[in-house]
Amino acid sequence: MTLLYSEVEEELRAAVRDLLADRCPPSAVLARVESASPYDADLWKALARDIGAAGLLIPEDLGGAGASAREAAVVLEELGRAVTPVPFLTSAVMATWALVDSGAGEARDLLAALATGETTAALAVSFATSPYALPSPTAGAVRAERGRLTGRVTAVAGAEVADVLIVPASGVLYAVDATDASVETATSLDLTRPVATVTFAGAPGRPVAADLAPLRAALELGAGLLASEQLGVAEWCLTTTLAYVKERHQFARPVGSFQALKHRLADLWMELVQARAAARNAADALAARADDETGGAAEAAMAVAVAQAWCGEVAVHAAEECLQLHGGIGMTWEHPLHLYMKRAKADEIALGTPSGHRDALARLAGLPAPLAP
Amino acid sequence: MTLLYSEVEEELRAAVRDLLADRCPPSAVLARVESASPYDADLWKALARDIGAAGLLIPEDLGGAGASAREAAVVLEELGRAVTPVPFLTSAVMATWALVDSGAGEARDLLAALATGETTAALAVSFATSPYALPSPTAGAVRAERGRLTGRVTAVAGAEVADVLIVPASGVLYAVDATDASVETATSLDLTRPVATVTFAGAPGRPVAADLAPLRAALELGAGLLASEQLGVAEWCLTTTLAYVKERHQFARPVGSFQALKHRLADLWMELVQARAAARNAADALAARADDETGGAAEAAMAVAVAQAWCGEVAVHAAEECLQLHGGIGMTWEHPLHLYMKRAKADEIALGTPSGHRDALARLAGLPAPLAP
Amino acid sequence: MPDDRRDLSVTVDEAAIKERVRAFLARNDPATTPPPGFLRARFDAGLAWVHFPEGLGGLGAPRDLQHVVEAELAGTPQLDFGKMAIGLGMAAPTILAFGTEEQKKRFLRPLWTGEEIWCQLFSEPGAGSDLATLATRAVREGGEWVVDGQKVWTSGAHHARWAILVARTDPDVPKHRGMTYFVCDMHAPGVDVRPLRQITGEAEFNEVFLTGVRLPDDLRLGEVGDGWRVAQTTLMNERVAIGGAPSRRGGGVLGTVTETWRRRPELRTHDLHQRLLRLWVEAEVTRLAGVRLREQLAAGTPGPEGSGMKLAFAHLNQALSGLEVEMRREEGLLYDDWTFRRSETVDFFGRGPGYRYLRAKGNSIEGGTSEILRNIIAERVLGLPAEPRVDKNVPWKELPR
Amino acid sequence: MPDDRRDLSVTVDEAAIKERVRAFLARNDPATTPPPGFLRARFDAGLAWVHFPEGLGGLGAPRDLQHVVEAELAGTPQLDFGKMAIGLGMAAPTILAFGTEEQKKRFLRPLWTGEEIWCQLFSEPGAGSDLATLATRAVREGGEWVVDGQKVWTSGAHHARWAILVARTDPDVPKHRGMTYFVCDMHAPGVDVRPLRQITGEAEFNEVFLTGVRLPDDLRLGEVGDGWRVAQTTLMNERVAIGGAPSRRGGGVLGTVTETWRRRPELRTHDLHQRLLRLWVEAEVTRLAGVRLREQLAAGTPGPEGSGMKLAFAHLNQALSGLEVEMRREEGLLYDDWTFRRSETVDFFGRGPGYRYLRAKGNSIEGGTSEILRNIIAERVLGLPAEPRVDKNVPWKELPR
Repeated sequence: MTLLYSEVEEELRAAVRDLLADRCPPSAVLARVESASPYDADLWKALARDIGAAGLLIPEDLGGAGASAREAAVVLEELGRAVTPVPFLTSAVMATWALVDSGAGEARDLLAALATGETTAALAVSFATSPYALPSPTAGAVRAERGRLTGRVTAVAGAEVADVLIVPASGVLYAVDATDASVETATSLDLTRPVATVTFAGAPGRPVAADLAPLRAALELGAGLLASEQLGVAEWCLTTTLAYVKERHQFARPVGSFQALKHRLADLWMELVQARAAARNAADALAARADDETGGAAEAAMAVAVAQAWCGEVAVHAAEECLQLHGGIGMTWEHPLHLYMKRAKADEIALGTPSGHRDALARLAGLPAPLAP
Repeated sequence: MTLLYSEVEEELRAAVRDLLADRCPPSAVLARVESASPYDADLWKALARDIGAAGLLIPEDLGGAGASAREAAVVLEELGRAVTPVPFLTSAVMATWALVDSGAGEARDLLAALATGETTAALAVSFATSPYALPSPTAGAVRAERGRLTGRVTAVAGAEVADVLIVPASGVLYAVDATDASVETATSLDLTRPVATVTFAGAPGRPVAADLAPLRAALELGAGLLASEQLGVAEWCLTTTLAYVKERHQFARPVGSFQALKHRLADLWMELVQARAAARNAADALAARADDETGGAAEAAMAVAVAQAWCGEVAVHAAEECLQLHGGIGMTWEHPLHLYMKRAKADEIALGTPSGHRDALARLAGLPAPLAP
Repeated sequence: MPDDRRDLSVTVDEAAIKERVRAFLARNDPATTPPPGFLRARFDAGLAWVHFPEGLGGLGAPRDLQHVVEAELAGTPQLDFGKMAIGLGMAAPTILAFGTEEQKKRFLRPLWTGEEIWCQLFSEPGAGSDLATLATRAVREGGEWVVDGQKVWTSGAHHARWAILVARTDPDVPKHRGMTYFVCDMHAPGVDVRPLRQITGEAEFNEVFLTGVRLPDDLRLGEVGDGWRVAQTTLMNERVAIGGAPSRRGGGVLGTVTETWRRRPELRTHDLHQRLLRLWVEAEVTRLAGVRLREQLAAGTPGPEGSGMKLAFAHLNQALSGLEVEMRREEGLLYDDWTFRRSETVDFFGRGPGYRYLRAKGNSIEGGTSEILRNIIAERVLGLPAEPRVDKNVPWKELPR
Repeated sequence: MPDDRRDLSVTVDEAAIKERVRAFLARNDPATTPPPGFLRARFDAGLAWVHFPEGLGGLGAPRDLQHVVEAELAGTPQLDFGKMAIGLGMAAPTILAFGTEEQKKRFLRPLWTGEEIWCQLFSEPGAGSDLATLATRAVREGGEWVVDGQKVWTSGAHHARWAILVARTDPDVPKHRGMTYFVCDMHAPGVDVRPLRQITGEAEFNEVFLTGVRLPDDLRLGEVGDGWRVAQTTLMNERVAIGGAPSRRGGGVLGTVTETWRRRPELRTHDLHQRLLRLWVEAEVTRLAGVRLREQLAAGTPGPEGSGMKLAFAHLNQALSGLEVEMRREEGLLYDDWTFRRSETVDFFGRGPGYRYLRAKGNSIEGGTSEILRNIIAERVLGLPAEPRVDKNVPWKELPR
């Protein structure tokens, strides 16, 4: 176990960062989010092809890179730092992991297609779903009857760029071609990762897992790695704020020389130091868990809950300080920081709120709730 | 209703403040708390005689001043500002009010004695008791059998200077002569208002109220007026800190010119502005309640809970900032500020914690708790 | 003149005002007089703002008698305070304090009736908290001033007939001494108003570009070089106008959150409950502080609590709106409308939680950032020493930027 | 010499050290050698601190091989780190960096064996965060220095044989340039140590009054006037020593609180539960940050996180101990013992919650206030500009105080 970045991880980071600097500067994201296609399909192809991002977590025998949660976390830090509108988290992490965890034949076929980046997938569950409260088999939003799926799922992330939807229905996980479902993008708080309503009206589904355990694993992995995306968002906010307050003058001084601001930024920096340690720890524990099916599960669950309980609030705090310390310019649509604030606030809800993860820790760390009165 | 101070109230404040400045400077308190008698009996006599403090809340026909909670609150602000070791809150507010609220004959006789300040009383309940959870008649710490009281009460404030103890026992309120009980002072966090363990072994009691409603009224009044004491504590802390940071130089500047400190003190000042409004509102609502037995009860309950939920934390915060901004000198026994910190922390627990009062507001303000899972 | 006024104010009491309103209503039936005419007549009767001088919409009466007028005239045509906030709250007191008699006569009546809307040209991209560093130039040419520069955060500029404007007239002296205050003609050539889109999607404010705008010298308010002092009057009135608490317990943004809390038990958690209870208490003590502040103002002992109220409101609105988005979980991922359109008001109640969350971020920036307010409290209320200044005696043109 | 050392450190690897320990143990049986003799022999064998030079308790080996020695010598007589913290953590590295060969030979061995205890005479009542403004004077008289002044917050002064001392030797130059660093003989006439009672009741620290204390010039460490630079070495080592995280999850002050939480269900409330969960998370991410920091140090890329760790610990200890007092309600009104007595250690675990609450307040003051640490992070880590300085080029004696 190490909380540092390996050399391979640093190289991966550099490659992603270079590509994003080139293809996805904040101005480009700002222009894209109001276009008809908020997700950047070309950039996603480039990430899949040049970096192998789409197949990062897919075993090598299925054409993937066979990398671990640690490497995926590094990619997410960079995607967060650039609020990149690509479906890496939703397809290459969450949907992919549900299929990897299942290991069923149909799942393996799909993984081979996902590894190249030609096919993109999404989990058809609300992005607000936490790993701790799965849809129960009987009360799920979608019903399956003889391989035909019917129902409606709201707030699905990454659905409009998915070719395949991975759908929990009647206690089983199905793959459904997106063309057989109706996907309607909702007006979303996060402009760079809008959510959609997905409706199935007797859509044909192919079973990819016999129960919902793979869904739970995918949500846990997603939650754990979301912390790295949140770290990336927070880092951009801190870095951008530091640059601004060093340059912006009021009262004939850089505003960053005013002590009240310096102290707030020092505190924020420490939150990020803690966030980086927590996010790395979650990635590391998830990577170790995958290697060791028997032990490690409790350790990973705790690491994920800690990272989510901390990093979600840190990203929001960083975005809020970024806005406040930019003053008026931070309230304008023209400055990209609102994209980060909206991402940070949506990420705080995604895959369980911080308090949902703290509640999980009450169980995991043995801090029981008050007795009922 | 007004949240301002009346002219009469300002005159009362000036009289108390003058007396305390003369008789009870911080150095005197510091010396006293380590003596055999931490309470200042002479000062208490002077307050009773010169200011009429002991009989402030006692009706005029019983020799008191017939004043209201508003005036008592002003006295408590000053006593808090000087962490004066006198039993005003415990005797002249809480024990007195239990007797006033009862109105029984025996209670009236006792009030006449209390009004002069010759006799001092205390409620024999833990100082941590909140107005929301009275000892139940059957499970109380003290049992009464044919007028004889047996049992033990811990953490009683003001007991060692009390001539008479007002004791809830078996659902009735009794007066017991302190000479018939055993009072053992405990080593207490608050050096200026130590608590004691009171033991009754078949002590003769005279019934002063047929049920515990007067106890509840006394605890509510005590809690509501404690907010004014907390305001006084907080004010001393802020004022003392301001004086210190204006005078203390580091880096060839008054430390009060450093912006990070200025901003913290500005925030603290605002907390005190809110605390003053809340404390005045509680005093005003309690005064109005006494005038209007039918309405006003819910309004007073809410005003008390708000004031306690806010002022308890403000006093602690003010003491903590006072210590931090004094640096090393604040950690020394020699500087009086620790007396304020200990008082503030003990007051936070006294008569219900801030969160206990917030829980009461959940009911009073209609903000129900989560449904049981 | 001053003596006359004092005498008048002694004679105008509540009864006199009620009598005056009765006489006015007898002459001007609100049921039959069209609103503009009714308001013009009300102004002429001295019932616009009773503390203004006679002839300028007032009676030279004590300010706190205004409520008598408002009570007596309830139900009659009223002002559109939203659009007129800057005119009434900021321009009018400044014109009264610094305008010539001609300027007062010309501007105050249509300002008060709402026939002429006002906006404010103060902030600039480079001059926010440090307003005195502003760079918009006004150069004298004969009897006119030629103005060039860029202003920002101007609400209502697209409706406005006039603006209050501060511009630099002497870059060679220290920053506070080289500014002059003008009334800017918003219809003059060279005034270009562009909507400024905000993070909420809409445009509440404008950028105003001033290019060779020519203003006659009689639109100057106060002396040349005295603009900073004149602007202080405007800004003091602005802060008084902003620091208003909801007078109802549980009102404001808190009300929308508690309503959701009560209506949607399935959203409740213990974390949210504890945070909501804390915010409820904070809102209530802030409301009480506001009640106390208004009592102090009425009792003639204005306290310094005003800046603190704005600070507290900004914090509450931000904390409550952030909590609300989180409380709604999945619904918090949605937004109601990103359309780029003009908006005249801050609609905290008609819009969704995402809008409230984003819009409330501006509460700690607009009208004085929370940082500036803390400085003001620390120095002017608590008497803490100023920080070392590096811009005091430096000519404006030599300041680092 | 430097070349020799480098060669040696290349040749000393883990295997060589293990071999050396084996040989040392063969000569000095811990079961039969009395502890002082054992430690002296260990020092002479170069196994005290392996990164120190040969002959001074070390082997000139890489610092991270120390753990090999410690593992191999587990169970043998150990140092009393509590009493020796200042000697080991602060005096030794400073003597090594700035001492003469004679000074190193004289002081390091009894320092390491614990036969001579050290204390620190830096802080003064008037010089806390701004240490460089200190006023204790040292005046040269022939081959001696005469020292007068008052020092404070000196732990262990009553045990100490020696002290590290900074004093002003030239009041006519700016403050950073007029200080000199000494080793102070705590047995010299004129050294008066008085216990300083703290808010906890006990005295962990002392005040030290220096009145005409005469120190020979060979107790000077570094050049005359170079005291600030020498002191920086001491202080950097102090901060490294303080910023240690508990390595166990849920350990430290958190452990005492969670134990009470588990043991006393009747004390639990939802408010306390939510606050405790937040603090548990904060403690855990701080622990992880500490783990990561130690990994960085071991990997040879020291990060700037050290000052942040101290900041985080102070906050955690204060929040947790405050919560604990409140959680205990009635018991929180009590205290264990106010007796004025000396205390050698901070006993966070043996004492009661009131003690923890009060003592933790010092965590954000001692060894650099949280305010100073935030300045350091802001300027040295984040590169934010310094505030305007008013004390840079002013002779010390003219500074306002």
